[in-house]
Amino acid sequence: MKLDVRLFARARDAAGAECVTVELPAGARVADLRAALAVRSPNLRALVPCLLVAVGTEYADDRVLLSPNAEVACFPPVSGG
Amino acid sequence: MKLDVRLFARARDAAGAECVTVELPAGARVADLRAALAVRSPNLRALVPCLLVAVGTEYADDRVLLSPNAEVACFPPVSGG
Amino acid sequence: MQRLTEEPIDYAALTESVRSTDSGAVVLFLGTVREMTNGRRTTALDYEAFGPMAESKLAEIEAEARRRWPLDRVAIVHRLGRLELGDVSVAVAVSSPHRVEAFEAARYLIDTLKQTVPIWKKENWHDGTTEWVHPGLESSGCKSNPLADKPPVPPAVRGATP
Amino acid sequence: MQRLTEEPIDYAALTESVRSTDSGAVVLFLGTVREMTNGRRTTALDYEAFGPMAESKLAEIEAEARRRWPLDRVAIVHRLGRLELGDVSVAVAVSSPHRVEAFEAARYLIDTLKQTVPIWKKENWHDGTTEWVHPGLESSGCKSNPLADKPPVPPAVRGATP
Repeated sequence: MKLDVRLFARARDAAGAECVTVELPAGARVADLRAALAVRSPNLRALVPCLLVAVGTEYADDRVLLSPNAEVACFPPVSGG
Repeated sequence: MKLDVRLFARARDAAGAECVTVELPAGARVADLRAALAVRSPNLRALVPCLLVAVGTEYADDRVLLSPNAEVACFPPVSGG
Repeated sequence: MQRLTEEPIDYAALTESVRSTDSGAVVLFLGTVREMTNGRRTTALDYEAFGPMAESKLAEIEAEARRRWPLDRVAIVHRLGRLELGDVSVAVAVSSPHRVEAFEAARYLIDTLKQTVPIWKKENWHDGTTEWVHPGLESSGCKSNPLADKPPVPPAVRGATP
Repeated sequence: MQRLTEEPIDYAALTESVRSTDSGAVVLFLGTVREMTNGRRTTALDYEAFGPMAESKLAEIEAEARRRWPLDRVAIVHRLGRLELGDVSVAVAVSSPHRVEAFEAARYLIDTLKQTVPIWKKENWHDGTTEWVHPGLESSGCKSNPLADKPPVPPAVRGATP
């Protein structure tokens, strides 16, 4: 399946794109997404271990299963306020 | 010596006056003022033990010595805010 | 800055007065006239103060707050006279570089104000009766006096005169 | 009420919106753009958000605050885009019958917002360089990921879905 991944803040700047598409096997989990992202965008590799992953509007840990229509976003730690 | 004592809130209402004058011997302390106040204004008697006493703009406990020109105020516990 | 006023408190102007580019945080506290207290309905409050002492005590608690926390600006205004439901009776505004200090100082200032500054409120109950509010004082008198057996300066502001 | 906006925050209107005769206390917190951070001079901040998730998380933390304290009204606004020195980046206003709850809830809301709501700021330093602020992330990467080994909902908002 193909997933569009939205990127924010330093992750977007490092990837040079607001959104990247990664190819994942059916049954992939968030951990697989991280690995695919590092391959897809080498400039993100250093950031990937510390990116937060959201599916829809919820944080998702590495064990969360990804569906083909998942809306996925990745970003470094937040700093609002 | 004669001291004018300013009263506030329920103490003023109980005494029926914003200010009462009490006669005290030289060397009198705040404790003596309390006693004199209860005699001078019987309606204050129930309140006297719990009045706060200020000399100038500072709280004064029962041991504080009163000078003839002391500016004295007596009032029940505060409730601002 | 501390002030007593008979006019409505312009808390927005007060808040503006503590903002600065040295601060990352502003905390504003407003006391407002609540309708219900322990199941009884209020229609208005009357506030009175022993003015000179109240201003002196407000200056002391600001000085003590500044000793305890690295504050930027502080502004405290207490209103006196007749206040209707919802009116602002007191406003405390504090700014500081970081938020923890602004929160702690604002809390300290209003807590200490309520304990030590000679201001009193009178309830005007909906049933037509009125009642001075004197915490710890029962209608029959009081059991203990916080000053009689203690040093002249109440504990909460003792640190103000080291 | 929670909102993201590109416009200056009208914190006075926000504060008015939480006042009510059911409340005796209002606490307002403002985050403002500070000039100096760890000895470095800022000229401006750029804020961006993952909008739909940020709004959802703001609603969650308001709901959690209401579960923890008996609050009357709550209003949270975060500004996005370019902010100059002294500008208000975030405003949190809370009212409650008594002051302790208003203070604690306002503190909880801003603390939790800073930990869990997907908003980021970029420093525009006086020396012309820019830098995204990502707490815990060093330039070389990060040592540990707060999400990788934990349940999907960060600890600070777990209680929001009991």
